[in-house]
Amino acid sequence: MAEQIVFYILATGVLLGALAVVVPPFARNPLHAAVALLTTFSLMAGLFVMLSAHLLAILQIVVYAGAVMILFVFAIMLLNLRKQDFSPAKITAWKILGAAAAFLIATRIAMVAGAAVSTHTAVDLSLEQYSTFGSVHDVGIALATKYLLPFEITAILLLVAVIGALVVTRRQGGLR
Amino acid sequence: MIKETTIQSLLYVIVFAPLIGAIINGVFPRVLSRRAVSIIGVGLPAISFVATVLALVGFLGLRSADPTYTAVSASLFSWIVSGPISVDFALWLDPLSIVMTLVVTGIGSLIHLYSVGYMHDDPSYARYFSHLNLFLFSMLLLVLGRSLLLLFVGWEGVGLCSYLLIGFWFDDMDKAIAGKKAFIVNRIGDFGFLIAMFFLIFALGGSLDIPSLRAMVADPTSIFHSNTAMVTAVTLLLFLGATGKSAQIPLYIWLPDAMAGPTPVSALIHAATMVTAGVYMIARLNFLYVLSPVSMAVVATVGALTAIFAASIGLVQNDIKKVLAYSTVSQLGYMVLAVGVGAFGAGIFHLMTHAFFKACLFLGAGSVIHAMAGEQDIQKMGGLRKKMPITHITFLISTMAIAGVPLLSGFFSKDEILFSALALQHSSGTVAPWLNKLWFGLAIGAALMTAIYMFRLYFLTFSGELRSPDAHPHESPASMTIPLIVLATGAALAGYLGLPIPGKNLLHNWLAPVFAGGASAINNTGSHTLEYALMGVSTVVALAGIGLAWALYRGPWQHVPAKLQESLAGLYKTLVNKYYVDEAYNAVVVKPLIGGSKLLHRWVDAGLIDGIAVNGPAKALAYVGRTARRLATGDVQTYAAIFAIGVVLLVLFVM
Amino acid sequence: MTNIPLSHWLALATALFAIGTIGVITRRNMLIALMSLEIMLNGVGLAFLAFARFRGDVSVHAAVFIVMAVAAAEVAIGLALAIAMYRNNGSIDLDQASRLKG
Amino acid sequence: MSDIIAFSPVLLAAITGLIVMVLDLLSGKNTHKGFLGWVTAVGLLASGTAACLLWVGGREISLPFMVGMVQFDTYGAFFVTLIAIAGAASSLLIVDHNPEQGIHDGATYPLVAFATFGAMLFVVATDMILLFLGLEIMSLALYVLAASKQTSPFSMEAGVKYFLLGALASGFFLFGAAFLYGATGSLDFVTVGRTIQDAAAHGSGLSKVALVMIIAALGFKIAAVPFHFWTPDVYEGSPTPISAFMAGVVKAAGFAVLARMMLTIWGTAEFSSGWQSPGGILLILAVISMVVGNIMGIVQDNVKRILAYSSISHAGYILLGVYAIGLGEPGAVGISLNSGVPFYLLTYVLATVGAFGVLALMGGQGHEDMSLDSIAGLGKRSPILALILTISVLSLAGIPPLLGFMGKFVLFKQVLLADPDRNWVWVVVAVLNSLVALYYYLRIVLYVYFREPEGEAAPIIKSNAGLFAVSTMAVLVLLLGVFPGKAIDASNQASHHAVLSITEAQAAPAVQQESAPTPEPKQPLRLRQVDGLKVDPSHIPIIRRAMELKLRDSGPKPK
Repeated sequence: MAEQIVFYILATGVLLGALAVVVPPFARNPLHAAVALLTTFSLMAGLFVMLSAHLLAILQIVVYAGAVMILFVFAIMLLNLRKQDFSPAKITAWKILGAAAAFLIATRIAMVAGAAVSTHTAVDLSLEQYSTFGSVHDVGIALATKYLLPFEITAILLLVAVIGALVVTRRQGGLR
Repeated sequence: MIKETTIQSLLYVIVFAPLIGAIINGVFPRVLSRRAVSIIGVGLPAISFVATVLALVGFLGLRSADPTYTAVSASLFSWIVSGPISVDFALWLDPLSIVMTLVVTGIGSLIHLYSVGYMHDDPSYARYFSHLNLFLFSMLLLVLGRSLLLLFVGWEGVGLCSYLLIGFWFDDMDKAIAGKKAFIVNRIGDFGFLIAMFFLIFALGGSLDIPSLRAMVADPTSIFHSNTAMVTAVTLLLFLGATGKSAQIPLYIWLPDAMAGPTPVSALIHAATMVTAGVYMIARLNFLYVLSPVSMAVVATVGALTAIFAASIGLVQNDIKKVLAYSTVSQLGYMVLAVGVGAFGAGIFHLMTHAFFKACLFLGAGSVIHAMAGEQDIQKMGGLRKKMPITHITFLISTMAIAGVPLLSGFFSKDEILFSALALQHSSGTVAPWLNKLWFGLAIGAALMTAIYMFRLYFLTFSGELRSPDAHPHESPASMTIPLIVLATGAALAGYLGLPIPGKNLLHNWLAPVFAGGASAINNTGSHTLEYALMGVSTVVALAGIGLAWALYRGPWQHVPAKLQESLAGLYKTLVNKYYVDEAYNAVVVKPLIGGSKLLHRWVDAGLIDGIAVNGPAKALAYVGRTARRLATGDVQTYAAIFAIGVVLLVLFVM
Repeated sequence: MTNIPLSHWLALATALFAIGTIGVITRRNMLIALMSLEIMLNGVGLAFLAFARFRGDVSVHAAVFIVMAVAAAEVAIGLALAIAMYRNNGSIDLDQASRLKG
Repeated sequence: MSDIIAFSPVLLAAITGLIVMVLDLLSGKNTHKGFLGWVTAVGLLASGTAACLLWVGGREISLPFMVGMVQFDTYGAFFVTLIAIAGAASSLLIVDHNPEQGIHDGATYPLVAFATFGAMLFVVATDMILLFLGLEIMSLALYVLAASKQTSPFSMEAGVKYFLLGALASGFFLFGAAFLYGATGSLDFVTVGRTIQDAAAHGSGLSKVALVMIIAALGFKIAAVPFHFWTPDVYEGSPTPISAFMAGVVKAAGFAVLARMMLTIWGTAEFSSGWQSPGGILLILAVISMVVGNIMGIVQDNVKRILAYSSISHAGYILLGVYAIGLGEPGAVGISLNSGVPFYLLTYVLATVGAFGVLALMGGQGHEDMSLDSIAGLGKRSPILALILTISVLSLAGIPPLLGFMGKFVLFKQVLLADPDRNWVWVVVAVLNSLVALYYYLRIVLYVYFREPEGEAAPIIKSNAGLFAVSTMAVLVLLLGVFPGKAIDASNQASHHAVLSITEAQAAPAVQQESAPTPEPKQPLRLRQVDGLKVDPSHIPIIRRAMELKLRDSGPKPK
């Protein structure tokens, strides 16, 4: 029972945070949106813990709440946006239709998927398993064996991102 | 004695010599001197012609050694092997393709020679010859291709070259548009051709290789004999291709516009060779066509209607090339009528004689236009008889030939078609018997009109006095008159290849092996007495037409045309405007297409709201108008929204 | 231990995904659109982890880890583009990026 | 070691990227960076050659120690080669285009190389995550490349648009992958396919969600309607060599993956039965893509946009091919990819890269506008470029004897062959569409040859590298059009391996481990299921899980 309560609290928090990012009145200011996003990310880490994804919960904090948020905040500071940088809010029919479509997708998928998995129950992990499931050890083994190749290739992805970011933001000249 | 292997090598020479010319002149247009361009441009087609003659001699030798000998096949390489389809890049020389090749290379070479004089001052001299040679190559591929696919390659190739050459003087936008029109109309036909090939393979399990296909069809237990509906569909789709290429109703509209190109091009492509491709294709597939009486009847009817329809338009045209263009459409109608009634030999015969006299007429017209410094309106000509004696004589001979004056080539070939229209019937006899009379009636009517409009053209151009005082006409140079003389000779004499004497008809005997399969399905209900009687009739018709033309344009009734024009103003206007066919096409096909695309464009651009706004209340209208402008795509988030809408549609659709 | 049914987890993940999508569609501020993208990817990660837990399959955690790296790289490029756009346009208003159209 | 050899074509592309990056840094700030283009091209071609060599060697090598994440077979080799050619051509086009356009950056080349690498990885990967990585490497590099002309608001806008929509599509892809995992318990799509095709999971809600999401995401990459909106804008705004890259490489890679995933995962006999089957969806997308692409193409005035809409309509034709699955080898169980599809992609890529390539060589002195008017009179100003453009465009239109005609012929023929009774309708629709398309292709030719420029004509760039690239494309279009035999053969072989078979894998005796690759018989190349070939102790639970869930008694027993 306690678990359910925690889940619903966290879920509500996550959703509210996400909505705060997206729904205009709460997030005129990008900085406010960033704070809301930070909330979402952090609460999400809690949900990860509930799913026994301990390592990822930590990474969620480190990568998202840490690195990604810092990037956002940097960008916000760098651009120093003011309100007049934006034309008056436009709510177009396409956007409404698109948002409605996204909403429809979500409800439909939730219904279909919910029906499809209604009989699924979580695998019962033994106590021993439970203590290691989602730990650095387990995930590390997966990364070093099955996911070795993607893990290595992630390096190239990051390299591309670095070069790309430099290329896009440099003012003139070469890579330096 | 020329060996079979030699003929095979000659085949390659025939086909590829013009290609080499096209490449040389196309790649080094600025390096070569004008003289070199002419030598290459004319020389290589001439080589091709000589090789054809040699191949003919060799073929005759082989045939005399072995009377059952039918064809030489030369396979270059295996072209496509994919699934059940295997097509060789192979050439195929049989009596029919020999006739066609001789016409193409022979008349082609003459017209190349003529072009040396005609195009002499053109800045894009090399490009012209390059395109013309490329055309010859494509045409030879069409004629000599052993498989339908190779034939189709040639078929599209000639269309492309035609497009390039019609638009040759592209400084004039109308001409470029005429080229495009030709290409697109042709493509409608090609669509039929392509679909027909697919049906042939998949619905009938046929082969694209023509000899194999023929062998398959010869088997009376094959699906071709049981599934007549599909055979009809295939043949009609192929005929759609033919109506495009051979300018038949309803796709003839491109040919008159195609006269925008240089006159030698009109002579070669739009009179002598390319436009006959449809007739050739039907004759080539005669064994398939005779399986479907319905298709045959459709072919013949379309041909007969085209013949009279175009002839009636030709009566009132004033542009010298337009008259000849409609005349070509009309004569092509005759050929299609011939193959439609099963007189394949007669169709090819008329194709050949027509190639001579129509090429000669076009070149003569070119000579006239050249002499009149570009003037094409026959109302402003006249009296050229004295100024241009050679052009005059050759033009007159060809005019008489096309009008059907006895003993000239057109007389024999046209007569055979008239006779066939009346006397030949499909053996299954499923189609109404009165059709024969209809075809005959239309054809004879067209013959009368032909005589009238051709001699109207002749009288207005060559006799009387010159009606534009500023012009200083002069005879053309030798490179132009020599082809005229050769062609006029041909126009006079080619008919003797097909004299209507039983057993002595050289052309029929020659082509007999090709049409053997098809001929068996055709009954001849006429007699030779009938044939000779018809000759009398058509002589009378031709002479009556000539007499009428003389009376109306040179003789005592000269005031009548103007009066007729007045009293029959409606009809006259309809004719001058070519029955408003172009306008109808515009209204029915082109406008809706463009309109539809514009509509869609606007719809996507401006969004659904725009449409609602039209009827919405005023206030909403103002708001929505702004919204709609903002909605004009280009906005990335609109795209994202549409992406999501697309996904939701899929989601709702699938789940 | 996990008494919350899988369908709840999926509903939450889908909801996050949808909120993110709506954000991308509606928010003109490119930074916020980027944040919305992150919310979408978080939803995906949650779905992955929920399935992993219910199947008792830990190896997918490694996949989610890699997805996180990708998300970070995407943000880096996105922010770089936002900055470049700002320099170029003086604005990161997505509505203004609509010169190309038709 | 054998694994490295098998992976070498893809690795070579990555190594090329690294080398070019280092060379860029070493060569100093003010040097002309054009030579990097040649290095990139050579490196990518080496990668293509390696793919061909592996293929000719008849080796079908899978990668045990990479736990079955990569499958390098004839299908992979075909597309890796194609991608390498298109990538090399694009990098050569950049050589003189960029300086003329004022894009001074050596970093363009490594990005092109890495994008090519990503595309290759995308094609050969058989694991969702690796596949996704390939997709992202390719896309991230392209977002940047699209925006690489920083002085141009158009280029910037193209980059932003492509990024935002691409990231959205990536999100959808991942979401689909997550649900696929949920439905099957695996990310390796051979296993996924095996599980889904099991009656219990087939058509389950989860896999349907995944189907839709993945079709949408890949539909975005291949520019199928209604996921196509970015295409014209991005093609128009990006520097033209990059447009060539997108139209060539991205489309080829996207289709390679779409076809393989669709058929491997959902490829049962019911694949294209009825509208709601996976094939049915592809068919719907195919038809609307053709129609919308062609109709919108008619009203455009910008050549790059025309080509973009043309690429959309081509996506329609190819989707039709994917929908009409082949009959497979005689006696084989299951289905195979329509063998016209790889060949058609080949014809499309060569022609479209050629066409964009010519446009790239018309952007001298910073000229950006590629309206029809600005290419008017090209026939007089540069006959050779005009000829190449004409050949490419006519090939796209499907005029024989150019390659494009062969592509259409073989593709439509195969579509008919798959189901003559029903598919003839779609073939007729497609042929009619290609007829409509002729209108705008001819407009290009019309302007090139038959019109004088009214405004400012696009200045032509004198570029040996670019000319070499585009003339190679044109020559290939001509030559392969006349001698398509080998290419069709290759396409046939490739398509036989498009569907990663599962039945044979189950029948195959389990596992030789590190043994040297014995040269396998060339015909037929067998497909091996490699998941779990070399079993690491830590995998046992994973594998057992998968077995218990779906394999029951038929799978290879874990040790």
